[in-house]
Amino acid sequence: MQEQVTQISIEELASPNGGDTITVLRFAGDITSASQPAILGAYEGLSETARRILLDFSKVEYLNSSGIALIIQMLIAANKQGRTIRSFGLSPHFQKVFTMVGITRYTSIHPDQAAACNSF
Amino acid sequence: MQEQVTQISIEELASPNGGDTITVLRFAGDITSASQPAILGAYEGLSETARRILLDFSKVEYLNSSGIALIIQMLIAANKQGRTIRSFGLSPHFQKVFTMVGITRYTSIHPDQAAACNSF
Amino acid sequence: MVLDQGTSRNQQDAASGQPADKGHAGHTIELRVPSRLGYEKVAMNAAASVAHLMGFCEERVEDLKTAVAEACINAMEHGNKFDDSLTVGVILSMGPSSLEVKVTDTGEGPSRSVAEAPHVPDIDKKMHEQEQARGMGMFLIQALVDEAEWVSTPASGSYARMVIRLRPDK
Amino acid sequence: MVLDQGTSRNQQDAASGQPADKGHAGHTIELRVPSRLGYEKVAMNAAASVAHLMGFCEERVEDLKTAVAEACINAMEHGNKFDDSLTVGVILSMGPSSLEVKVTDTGEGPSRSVAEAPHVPDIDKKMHEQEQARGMGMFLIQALVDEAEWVSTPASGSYARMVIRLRPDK
Ligand SMILES: Nc1ncnc2c1ncn2[C@@H]1O[C@H](COP(=O)(O)OP(=O)(O)O)[C@@H](O)[C@H]1O
Ligand SMILES: Nc1ncnc2c1ncn2[C@@H]1O[C@H](COP(=O)(O)OP(=O)(O)O)[C@@H](O)[C@H]1O
Repeated sequence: MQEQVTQISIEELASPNGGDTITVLRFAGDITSASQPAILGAYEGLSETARRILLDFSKVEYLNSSGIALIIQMLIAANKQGRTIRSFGLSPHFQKVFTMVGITRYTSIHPDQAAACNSF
Repeated sequence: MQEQVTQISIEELASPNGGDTITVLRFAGDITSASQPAILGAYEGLSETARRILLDFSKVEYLNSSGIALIIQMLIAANKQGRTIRSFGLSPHFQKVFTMVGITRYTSIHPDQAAACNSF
Repeated sequence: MVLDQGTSRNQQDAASGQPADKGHAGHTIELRVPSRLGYEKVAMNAAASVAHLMGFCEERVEDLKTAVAEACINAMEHGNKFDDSLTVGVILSMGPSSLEVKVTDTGEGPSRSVAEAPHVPDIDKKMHEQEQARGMGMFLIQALVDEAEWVSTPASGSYARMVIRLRPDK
Repeated sequence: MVLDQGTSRNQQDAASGQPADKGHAGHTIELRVPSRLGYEKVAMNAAASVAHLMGFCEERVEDLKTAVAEACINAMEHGNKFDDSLTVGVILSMGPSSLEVKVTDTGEGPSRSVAEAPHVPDIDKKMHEQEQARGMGMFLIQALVDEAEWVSTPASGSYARMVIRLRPDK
């Protein structure tokens, strides 16, 4: 019963407008305090040259405030490193929650991957 | 709070192979003992000329043994009236349950509407 | 480049300070619902949540959902006579590789003969109206779970007990 | 030809013999889960099932799910110190047009000042590490439900109480 709380896959995309490549972190499953090693570990493992990071929440089933705190920790690190983080795939409910908490000031939320890629 | 337990819509389709028209009963929501007036009422309201009846379960969210008993009552009536009933849209779980109970001997189960229509 | 990462619940959960997961074994979740049709869905969904947490596959979760719903309906109808001041209890007990669900009511339970050999529906008899259309609940419960029994507990009532097991091959 | 039919739960339910539905008002559903992260999802889903039964729209159900999950996590962590022999209780009380959820623990509850004015997260402070990244649970609860309060019940523990209301315009 080795339950996988969070699954993360990482994908490299060419930029639609010719700039830096885009590194997509696709989350699946739950994002909770138990996701800390997976999420922060995946972030820390990214190539130093990655400048544009895209978070794909479309497969996330459950997200709580401890999970949001992990996203904030990632945004803090990205901010220090001069990286840009964009997000897509959030349900209307979690778009509202992200807005309430103010995270949307540090990662803009887009309806889908194409729109998010174009926003860099 | 007038909760609608079962929604039923009725649709008339031309037969793909030129025979009698096909009357589709599309169920949505729950099929339970509370569905009796809706389901048996809808069945009794069908035109007397309807010979081929198709049950669409694809929008059913919850089905219990009292609901299955209602389907059996419909099959009994159809049997007496010389009508043929086919079904589609059942989840793998309820395909198994229908088979366990033996209903599949009186209404064949099809993967989708096209296959079900072709089976008449 | 696609690379998969994951965190197992056995890792130290540094963010919350909660000790590493030792599995769900030994944990119990209890639910009480009024004896009123509809609330069996709350019990059914709670059982499904627990089975999901334990890592049961979708197919087994669906089996359990139907079994729990049917047991609750029987407890409400036959056990508690739809008296909605009487509650139906649902006790979900997690073992190392199995989930046991007890559904309790305040009645006497099915008769011994029915409890020992639930009626197997005969679709031909039903179609010829030699048997009532309903009467499939206990059969479905028994057919869908790995273990099912009906126990009368004279002082307090009766319960249906169901077990589903995690299979190493599933 | 498309015609819509439906059965309202106010009709006599002849198949089951259960009297016509008089609504859910006055009914209570109770759940107890161990103080262990993960089980808040069982409580969250039970609350969602009840809210669905009562006819709440998807948006309000989502609001309630987050609020209930956060209250359970706080009860497990701050109230019961993650001692999984202590349970968190969830009491779902249905009114004629509202659902009240109490989440109980065995602790003392948040301090009076925190209970009366939960901390509002400041994202700029968080980004500049002048405030910890976490600490948003009570804020979210209060922002998402129609009524929220934290009550200390010295002999037994404490509870968070949340209410969502059915709106005629929704
Ligand atoms: N919890 C219970 N308490 C008392 N009697 C029960 C209980 N569950 C089942 N029974 C008895 O067993 C019979 C068969 O149950 P079941 O197979 O579920 O079909 P149905 O409920 O449709 O009759 C019931 O009619 C009832 O007499
Ligand atoms: N059920 C509770 N029992 C005791 N203290 C609580 C409870 N819920 C909240 N608190 C207190 O209120 C604080 C703020 O809670 P919250 O906003 O949910 O953020 P967090 O749990 O991340 O600290 C907690 O740190 C804790 O001190």
